[in-house]
Amino acid sequence: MMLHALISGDRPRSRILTALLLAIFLGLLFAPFLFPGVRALETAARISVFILLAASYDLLLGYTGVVSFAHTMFFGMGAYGVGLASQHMGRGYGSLIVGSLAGAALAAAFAFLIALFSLRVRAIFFAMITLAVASAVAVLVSQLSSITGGEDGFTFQIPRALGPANRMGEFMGVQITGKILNYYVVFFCSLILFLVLLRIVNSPFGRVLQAIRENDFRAEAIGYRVVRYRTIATCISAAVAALAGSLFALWLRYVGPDTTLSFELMLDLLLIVVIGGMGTIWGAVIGATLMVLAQTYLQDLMGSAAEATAAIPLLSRLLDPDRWLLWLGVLFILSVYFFPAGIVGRLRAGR
Amino acid sequence: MTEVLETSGLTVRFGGHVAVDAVSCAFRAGELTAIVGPNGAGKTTYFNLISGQIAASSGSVRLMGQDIGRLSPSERCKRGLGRAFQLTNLFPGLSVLENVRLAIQAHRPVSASLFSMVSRHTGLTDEAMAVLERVRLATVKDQPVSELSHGNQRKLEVAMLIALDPKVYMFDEPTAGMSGDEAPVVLDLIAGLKAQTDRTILLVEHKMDVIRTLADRIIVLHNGALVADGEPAEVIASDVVQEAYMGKELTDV
Amino acid sequence: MSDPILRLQGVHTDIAQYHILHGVDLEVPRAAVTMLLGRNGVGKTTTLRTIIGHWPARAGTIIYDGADITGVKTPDRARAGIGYVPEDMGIFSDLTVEENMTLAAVSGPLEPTRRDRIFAAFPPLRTFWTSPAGTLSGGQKQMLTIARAMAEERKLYLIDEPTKGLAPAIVSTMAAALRELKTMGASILLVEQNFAVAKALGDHAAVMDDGRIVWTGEMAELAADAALQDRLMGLSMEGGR
Amino acid sequence: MTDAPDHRPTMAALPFADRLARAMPVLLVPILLVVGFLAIGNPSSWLTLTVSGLAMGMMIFIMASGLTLVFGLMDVINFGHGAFISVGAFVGISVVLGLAEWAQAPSLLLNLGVVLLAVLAAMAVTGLLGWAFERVIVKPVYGAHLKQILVTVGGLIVIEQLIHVIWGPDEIFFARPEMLKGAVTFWGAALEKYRLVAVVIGLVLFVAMRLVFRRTRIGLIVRAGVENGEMVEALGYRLRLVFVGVFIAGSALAGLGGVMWGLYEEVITAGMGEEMMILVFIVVIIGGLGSVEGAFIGALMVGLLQNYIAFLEPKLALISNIGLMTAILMWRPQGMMPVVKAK
Repeated sequence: MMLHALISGDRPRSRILTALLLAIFLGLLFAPFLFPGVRALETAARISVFILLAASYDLLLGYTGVVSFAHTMFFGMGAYGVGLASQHMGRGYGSLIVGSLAGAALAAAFAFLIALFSLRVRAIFFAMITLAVASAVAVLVSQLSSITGGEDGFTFQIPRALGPANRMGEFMGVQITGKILNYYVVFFCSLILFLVLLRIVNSPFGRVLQAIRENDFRAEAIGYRVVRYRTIATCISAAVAALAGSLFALWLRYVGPDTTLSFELMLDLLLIVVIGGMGTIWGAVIGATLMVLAQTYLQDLMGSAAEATAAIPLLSRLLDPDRWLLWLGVLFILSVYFFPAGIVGRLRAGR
Repeated sequence: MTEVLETSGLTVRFGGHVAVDAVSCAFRAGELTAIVGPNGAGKTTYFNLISGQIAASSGSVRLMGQDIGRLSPSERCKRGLGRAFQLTNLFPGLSVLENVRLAIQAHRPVSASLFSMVSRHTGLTDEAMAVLERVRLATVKDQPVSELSHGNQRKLEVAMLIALDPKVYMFDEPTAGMSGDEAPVVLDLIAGLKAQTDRTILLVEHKMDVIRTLADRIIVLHNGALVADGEPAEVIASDVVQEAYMGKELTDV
Repeated sequence: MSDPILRLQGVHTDIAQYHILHGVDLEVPRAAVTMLLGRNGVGKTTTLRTIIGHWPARAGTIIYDGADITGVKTPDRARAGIGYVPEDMGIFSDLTVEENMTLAAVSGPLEPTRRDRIFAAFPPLRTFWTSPAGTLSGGQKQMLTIARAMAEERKLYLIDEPTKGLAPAIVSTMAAALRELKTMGASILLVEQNFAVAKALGDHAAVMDDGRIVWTGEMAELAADAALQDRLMGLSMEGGR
Repeated sequence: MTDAPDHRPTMAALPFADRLARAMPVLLVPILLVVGFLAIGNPSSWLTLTVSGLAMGMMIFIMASGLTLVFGLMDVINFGHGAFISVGAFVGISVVLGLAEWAQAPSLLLNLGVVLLAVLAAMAVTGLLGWAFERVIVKPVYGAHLKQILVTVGGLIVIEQLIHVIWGPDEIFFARPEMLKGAVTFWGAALEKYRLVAVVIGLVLFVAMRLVFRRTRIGLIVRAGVENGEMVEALGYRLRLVFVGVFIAGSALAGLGGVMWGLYEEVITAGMGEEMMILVFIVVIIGGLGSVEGAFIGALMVGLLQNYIAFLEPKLALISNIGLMTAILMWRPQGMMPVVKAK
């Protein structure tokens, strides 16, 4: 019953899916103990953040039917918020909180303005305008290097308790450091925000969003102010993306355009949501986990494959680890055509 | 009897074409008014003007004495104008129950509730089920609308309107495209609504037998203008209606 | 009706999930006006759109001029000699009247004799020859649609409610033009709500109800029988002429 | 019959305000030129900036025209359009680099020959690619905007990655052909030769496009198809063929724009098309989706404004386009010359 409330009654509705989700949850929960090593923890933290980021994007793309290319811009706002606050206010929890909240507020305000201009005309405007605005902001950030550190970004300090230097003894044979503590901050914050999103999509408000996605004309005719609902969804989605950005910055202790603002990141996000399954928050979990794992480990595999085929000119280039986006792009196109409901939709249909 | 809905001098032009031409008409509570006229007479456009899908060039629409001519469709609906569409216009990917529940929650603050679970609002679900029972769709409540038969979609269309519980019901050819045995179900539903005496019902319909049995009053639109208004029998017999429907004799061709 | 220009056999058409035509059987004789009548929403427009190919027929066959065109695409049906005047007129309002006419003459430049005949039938088109069609009045636009159909020799015309929403005087002009089209030897399938026009123009009539043809015969026969009209169309009301 | 035939002309003369509102977008470019002149004050600087602004605007227009037309005709928005820009640049520049001897020879004829070959190669390849793209990527998703956006973005990713596979991961620097280097002085203003060439090519192309649209049957079909494609088919034209033709032509123009932009910047990257797409989208939005004339005016405004602002207030140049877009959308939410669909 308690669990039912936690997941807002939105069951995975497929045995395999349930098993996968449970495995991901437990894997992340016990990551420091199950998979020791810096790289594994790095991957786990990244997965946590990207699940949240993808879920917030799905609120817009899958549930409201609005395509945005500015989601990483909001992500970046949260990250830079924490980074700049920590830099200027000094290391401390206050900086983290102020930075996160300021980032989220700025993101929501920006989302509101963009929505104001584009959503009342046609949905396709929104996609084009967000693309334009996001790229302008990305350029602005790399140009204003005195504030943002430009292309290189900047590192900053977080509370000592969360740093690797803080050693708190051993547990289950694993040395507990501030880094692990930091991981759990990231993990639990992501988890809580994820559950909040899950609740939102299963609330009366969330149903209205789905109705608008299905038939905005009729939604308006039965008394829903479509633009208002779309705008609110855009703002919530942007604010949560910013908070995900804050968590990411906290984990990396660094912000820079490549890790938070780049168009490549935006494409990754699109791939995560579409391949995982649009219109179901669980899709974000599956998609993000797969994506990050692939990014981290598949590239190694491709690297060795490229070496093995080094003699064959074109093939080795196609298998170059840097070209993995090529294969993902192909997978993405196929997925839009043949599995528009993504992995989750596939699993549910095959139940 | 009070006038619930009133249009005065309502006009809309598209380019040079006057689609609705200074229509002044009042609709009273408890009355079912049939709106008839040949194709292209401006009936659906008149509906669109009242429910706000298109903006009038001039004239006013008043609901319960208040001017609603500048409000958005959603705002007009909130104030009590319920509209069903000629072509079925539902939320195809959502379930039947969800469609009706969305209509029920439309005018309640609960729609803005972000952090409560839909399944906890059992009151809404019960109300939706009651409406579905009434239109005999309860057995298909969990089906996605896109999988319903055409007849059931038309019924759901009526159910959405009942769920909105408006002061004014506007039906635009509710039996269009229905087979002979499906239509009576929908007409029965409308007759049932009429029995709730305080409701105002506007009905665009072509089948004269339907009009004769259901309507308290007929208004006739022709080339966008209101050309007749009165008791069904008297209007149907009038010359002006004959002419609107049959056309003038063409003496010179 | 030995060799009709058009024959529909058991045609079913769906629009999205709606099953609109439930097996239409219809023959359109050559060099005559066939009226397609019936209440609103019985499938008259859908029938025309199925014939020109805007909606595909799910079942049944469409034989035009001796050939099965059921699977043929719209442009090829048009090039085979079917002219279509839709209910919404379908004029190109950004283009001038002249450009509309140029486009309508598919196989080559508009012949001067044809143009003059069109000008004679519809004088306003000469006046507004170089104006954007969008600035014409409703009646003038309707003239343009008929004129466009006349821009080129077509064997069969499908015309959807050409007098809809027009003032009585223009209705007469339109009827005269259609009559001229007929004297030029064309076959016409005409959807019309104005029964007087139908009576004045039609040679044959087919009445539809609920996606089927329920009656076919001579127009004169239908026009003379008020009870039949009432039964078929519910058009003629008590006290009708 | 009693009624007089209603054959009187019914076209009312438009009130002055309406006519002004209609002409307004056309007046914006001259207004911008004048305002720029007043703000800059120095005639020779103004002339230099204007030429480079016009050159930039023309190149953006070349890239944008195909995109907006494809949208107008078939309601398809191609987010992968930028990939054609990059491909065009890489193909064209490869030709220039392959014919380095001709390109670096001090002969105008040889230089122009190289450029012409580069342009032809680029347009041929991107045209062909556009044809394949339409068949494989776009055709299955007509009428579904969401899927169109997703799938064409997928196409963009794949083509960009393929550029890396073929030409390697790094950017390519190169020099313009000899005779296109340097500047001419005119009224004390230094005007880069290449920019003048770009302006001329852009103008010629625009005039040619207009002629095609206004004077030829195919142009009429396209214009009519933008308004009501179904009726065009009912008259007997195979709109599908016309559309594929426009898609190919639009892709080829993107390729042409890519070569021109590459020669302008003297460096090409796989991501350049993606960057240009931002400007292209802004231009298409402010022009009004589907309007070629709107895109032309929008492109010139973006080019001029960016150059003027870069001179007046460099920090603002980055956001000048966003500002312009915001201003236009506040004035006309659908863009300057929105295309009205009949349906």
